[in-house]
Amino acid sequence: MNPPRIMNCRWALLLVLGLTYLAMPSWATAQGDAEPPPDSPVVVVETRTAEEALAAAAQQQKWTTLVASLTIFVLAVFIGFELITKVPPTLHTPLMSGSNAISGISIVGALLVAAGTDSGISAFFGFIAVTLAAVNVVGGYLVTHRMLEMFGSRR
Amino acid sequence: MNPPRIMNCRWALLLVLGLTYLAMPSWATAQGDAEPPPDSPVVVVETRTAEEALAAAAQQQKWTTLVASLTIFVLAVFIGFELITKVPPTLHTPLMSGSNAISGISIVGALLVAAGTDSGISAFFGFIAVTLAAVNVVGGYLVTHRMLEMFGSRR
Amino acid sequence: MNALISLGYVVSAVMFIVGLKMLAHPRSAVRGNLISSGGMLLAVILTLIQVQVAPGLWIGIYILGGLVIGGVAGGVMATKVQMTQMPQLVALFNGLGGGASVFVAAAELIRSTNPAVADPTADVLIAGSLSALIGTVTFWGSLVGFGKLQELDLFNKPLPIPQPQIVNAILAALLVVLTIVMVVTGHLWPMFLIIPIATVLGVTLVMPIGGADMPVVIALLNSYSGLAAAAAGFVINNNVLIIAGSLVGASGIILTQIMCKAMNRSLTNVLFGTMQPGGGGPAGSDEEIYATVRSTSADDVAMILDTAQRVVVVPGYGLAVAQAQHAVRDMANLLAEKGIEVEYAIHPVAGRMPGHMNVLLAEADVPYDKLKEMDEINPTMGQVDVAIVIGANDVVNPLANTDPNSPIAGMPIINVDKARTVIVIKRSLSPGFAKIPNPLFAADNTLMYFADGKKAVLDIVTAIKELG
Amino acid sequence: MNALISLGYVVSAVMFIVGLKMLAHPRSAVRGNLISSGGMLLAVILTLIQVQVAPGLWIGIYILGGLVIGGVAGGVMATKVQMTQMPQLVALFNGLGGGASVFVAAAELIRSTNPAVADPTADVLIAGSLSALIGTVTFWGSLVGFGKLQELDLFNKPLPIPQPQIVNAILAALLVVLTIVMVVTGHLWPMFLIIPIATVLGVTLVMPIGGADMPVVIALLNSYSGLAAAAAGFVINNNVLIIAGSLVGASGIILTQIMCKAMNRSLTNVLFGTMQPGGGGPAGSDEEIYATVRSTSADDVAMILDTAQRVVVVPGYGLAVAQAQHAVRDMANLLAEKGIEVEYAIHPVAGRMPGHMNVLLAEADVPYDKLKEMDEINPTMGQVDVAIVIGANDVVNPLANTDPNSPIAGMPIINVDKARTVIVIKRSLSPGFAKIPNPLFAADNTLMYFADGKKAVLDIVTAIKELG
Ligand SMILES: NC(=O)c1ccc[n+]([C@@H]2O[C@H](COP(=O)([O-])OP(=O)(O)OC[C@H]3O[C@@H](n4cnc5c(N)ncnc54)[C@H](OP(=O)(O)O)[C@@H]3O)[C@@H](O)[C@H]2O)c1
Ligand SMILES: NC(=O)c1ccc[n+]([C@@H]2O[C@H](COP(=O)([O-])OP(=O)(O)OC[C@H]3O[C@@H](n4cnc5c(N)ncnc54)[C@H](OP(=O)(O)O)[C@@H]3O)[C@@H](O)[C@H]2O)c1
Repeated sequence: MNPPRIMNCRWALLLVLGLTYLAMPSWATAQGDAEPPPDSPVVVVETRTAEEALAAAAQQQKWTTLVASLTIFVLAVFIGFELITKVPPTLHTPLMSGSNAISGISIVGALLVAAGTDSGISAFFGFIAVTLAAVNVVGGYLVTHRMLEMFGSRR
Repeated sequence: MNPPRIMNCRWALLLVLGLTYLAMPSWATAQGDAEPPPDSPVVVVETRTAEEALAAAAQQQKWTTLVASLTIFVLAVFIGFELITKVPPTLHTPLMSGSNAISGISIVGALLVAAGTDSGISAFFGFIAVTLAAVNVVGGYLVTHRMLEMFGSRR
Repeated sequence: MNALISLGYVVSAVMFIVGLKMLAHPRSAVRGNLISSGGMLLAVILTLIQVQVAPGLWIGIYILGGLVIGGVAGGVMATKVQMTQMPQLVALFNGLGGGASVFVAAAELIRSTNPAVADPTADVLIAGSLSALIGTVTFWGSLVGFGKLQELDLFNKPLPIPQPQIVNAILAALLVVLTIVMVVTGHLWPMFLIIPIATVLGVTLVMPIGGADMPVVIALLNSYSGLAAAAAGFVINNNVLIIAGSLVGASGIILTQIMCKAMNRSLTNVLFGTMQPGGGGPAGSDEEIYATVRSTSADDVAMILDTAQRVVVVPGYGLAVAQAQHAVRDMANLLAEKGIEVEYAIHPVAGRMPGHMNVLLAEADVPYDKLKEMDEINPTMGQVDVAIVIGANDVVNPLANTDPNSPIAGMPIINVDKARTVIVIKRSLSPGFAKIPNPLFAADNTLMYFADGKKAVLDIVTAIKELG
Repeated sequence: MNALISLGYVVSAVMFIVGLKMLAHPRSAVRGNLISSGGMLLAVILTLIQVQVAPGLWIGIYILGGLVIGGVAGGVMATKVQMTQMPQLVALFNGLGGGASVFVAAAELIRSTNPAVADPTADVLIAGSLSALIGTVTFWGSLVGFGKLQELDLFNKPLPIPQPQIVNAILAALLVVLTIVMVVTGHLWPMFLIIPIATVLGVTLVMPIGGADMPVVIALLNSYSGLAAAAAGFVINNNVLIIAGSLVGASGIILTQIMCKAMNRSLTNVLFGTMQPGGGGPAGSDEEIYATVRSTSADDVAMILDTAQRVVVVPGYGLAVAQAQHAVRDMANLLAEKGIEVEYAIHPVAGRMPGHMNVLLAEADVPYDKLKEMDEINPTMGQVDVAIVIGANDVVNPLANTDPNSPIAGMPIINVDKARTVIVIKRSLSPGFAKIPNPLFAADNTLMYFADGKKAVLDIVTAIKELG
């Protein structure tokens, strides 16, 4: 049992390093750009200095947030790797279907897009996205539940 | 094997909820206070409005950072719980000693304090803290290594 | 308010983690799925609270309409589908999820490239195009997978392309170039090329893979759609997206590996070992191979069983098609009453999804301790008097061990040929999923019983009862 | 720059996680420890780069001086200590780590309550006083643990306090009140009360706990110091502190539970079941119990061994004291040459630290497959001809099963009394760690061989050789 786990662990490391690398361009941008993030509070700024101050603060915040996000990503990847080791074959299908349902979390993005847009076409896209994601989420959890119920009766 | 793992999982949940609760006062403060965090960039602010804007941005940042920290904390607690399950008794002592060495990470805090202070007494405290933490870290890792080496020879 | 919502997202992320953890253990799986769905509900509610700040009428209709239409559609599909079609359904859901991220990305890109709003930043563009790309590939790839699992003829023909690998490499390179162009110029137009090209890539990537490997492909595509969700989380700074996405991404990759291991194949072999339809079989036509096939009847089978002491039932996909699980359980009970020991040998990839046979037999209330895993039963196969193979084919095909060119080469099989007598119940000599002939049917100790699985078993039961 | 440092901290956190994971598996433990120490080095270097921005001369001397002095001291202690004293050393290191956080918290509080700098915010005050509090308790608690493990007499007397639990509860309540006062008023003075009270609490908490339970206590205190580090991380917004601290906090709690389970006790029982020195033993004085003890000699033992077929060696703390592991290995080899099967029965808490016996025997190159865990060997104890108990006492004491009032009640033991003949090698009839008599020594099938462990085994080897 030990060797494969250690292998997995190398795997995880490789993946993490690779992804960190992938994320590089994005942090480079974060450092270079000095514009306030779109969701920062809207305030009336009167002087150049104040603008600069805000910009600096925003840049710092953007950077901090990005590192925190990256950290969270790395930790979650670790947890994912740790949780799914030694699953019995019986559970492969429900697990696949259950994690497919979890990946339906993109419904959050869909809702935000559908609500946040002003242009007609992109709001409509948001509607389609919400619909598709809702099918994925509701259907996914239900079908997983149905599969698992079958096993439930015998233990 | 399954029931204890699930129990652990309840445990983890309880702990996490408890700690979230513990952390409450601190976020309440974060929400209420509107002063810039001590480490925000020092800028010359000229107008009242700019000050307010900065303050608002700082508050938002403080809040975001706190939630991110909390998330990171929760994820790391999960990883800690996951990693240390089913350790063979042989490894209990090295593991204890190794994780004691990791808790020597407070050396980072000690270094920051020793470097960052201006008052004489607190810098001296920093010195003592660095010394003690260094004993913990170096000694901890070395003694763990010595223990593990003993096992190493036979596999 | 904002504070509480962020904390709520953390709680929802924790629920996903706990749910996934419990889902990976048989006893807690049902509760795990419930907890995970609770996390999703919480996330959706929090998002609704968050966006409710200023919703116009239309937007409200869009959101609620989408949720209701999608939820009802998904619910109906999930409750109406038959057991045997669940794998297809999962593939379909996965595809729709991919489709959703395409539309999210597209909407976000349109919005952010709208000069009235703001200049799109490079990271929005990168993450947007990435998730559009992954989403499109997932969508079409999953649909092809759906078609293959549904055994639609269209999807089981080889592609009219000589070297799909090279084509895929070219397409992938094109996509990378287009993404770079898009990020550098900040224009939207490469999107209109990225989506069709990703569509083609999704199809050509999955088309050459055998349908038997679809579960692995779906798990992999699912893992990628998780990563796409995480990428989206980076753009909109939403931690629950990042956590749930990377959880799915990581666990999907591990799950893929575990599934490959159960089939004794490497991931590269699954993804790039092109399907060889019917080819590569042993020398000789079907007729030659099947020259010595002997067939039998219900009465003969009943007589053979009457003298047996240990019987092993090997179910396969045909059991699911014939819905013969209840009949089989009755037969086993009857034999047990006569003091004959009956066990079931479960191959990990028998049927069309992992655990398919366990689910079927559990439905018929077969006791759990009668189900033996392949590794457990193979060593004792020599002491078995009668092995009854019901609707299984590839999982008992000795070519997996003997013919290194066969598409199932290296897959561990249940060694029924070691049993004293083998009875194979199927409707004809036609091949199974892998489309290759099976020399077992012509073996000396094999008797073929050509009939529908359910009818055959019922007839055997009658015959046993007549024997007394 | 700042950017790179933050990313570096993430890498260091990942190294801690990977290191801890590998540390938990026998094969990868050594590498795991190295990786984890690499993570620590990286974190220290990053911090040095970060603070280097404006260091005065004094500050530089303080930092470098502290690192060098502490590093050298720790290194010397760690390399010079003997195997048998490692548990004490870990306790000491843990205490020093706790001490470090006290000084960090104190310095930070002094700085932040200095009106010239800034008003201290409530969260700085909370986290600061929390880590001062936990740190102080850890420091003194670990020192008491150190004293107990070192078997310093001072620490093995019961406290002159009638009800330590109640005293502890009062102290803890006081600490909570003081912390609240400090946070509400923003003044520093409660600190000067918190530290002495926490000192008393640390001592009274750990004093009543038996030395045998010290490893558990140290693991628990270690876990708390991890949580203190995480609290500090929240204050200075440093993710690596948060991650490493909570890793240690969580894994320490689990480790504590696992260790309790190995001793078959609950955590509450360990923490609050007060030590009963010598008391609660079976009725009767030592003299009555030991009335029927029979002693033996090297020649007799050699004769008994000569006719045996299966021999089990049960090592205990005395083996470590006598450093008899090499002699024992030689004896086992000699017996094996005569065709006698020799195995070692390892109790999980034999010695003074978990795994103590494994370490000792591994040092003497005893083959790994000869070491049997307690659960493995107990069922076959009835087929053992001779059980040789070398320097073990509590772990073979049948009172654990028979006397519910004994301090070791409920601890699983190695059932040597089931063997045909038991030979116990120790210097006298004096008790072991738990300070209770052992009826095994007076059992019908037990022979005592009173001598130093190493000398006894060497004499037995000579006697066997003389037998031919
Ligand atoms: N478990 C998974 O995850 C999974 C997923 C996808 C694919 N696969 C692949 O599917 C295959 C599974 O092997 P298998 O042995 O279970 O199935 P199989 O090789 O596909 O063979 C099934 C056999 O059942 C017979 N059959 C169909 N309907 C029947 C009926 N009503 N009554 C009686 N017999 C009937 C068919 O023969 P007739 O037409 O002559 O009756 C067919 O040969 C493997 O190749 C595996 O790799 C597995
Ligand atoms: N493993 C852990 O984690 C851990 C940690 C702390 C405490 N403990 C506790 O320690 C105890 C361990 O049990 P144990 O049976 O291994 O040891 P023990 O009960 O402490 O007994 C050791 C025996 O060895 C004898 N001895 C000492 N020096 C000797 C020498 N040079 N030659 C021969 N004999 C010698 C002593 O008797 P004489 O003086 O008569 O020779 C003593 O009775 C348990 O109570 C356990 O709970 C365990």
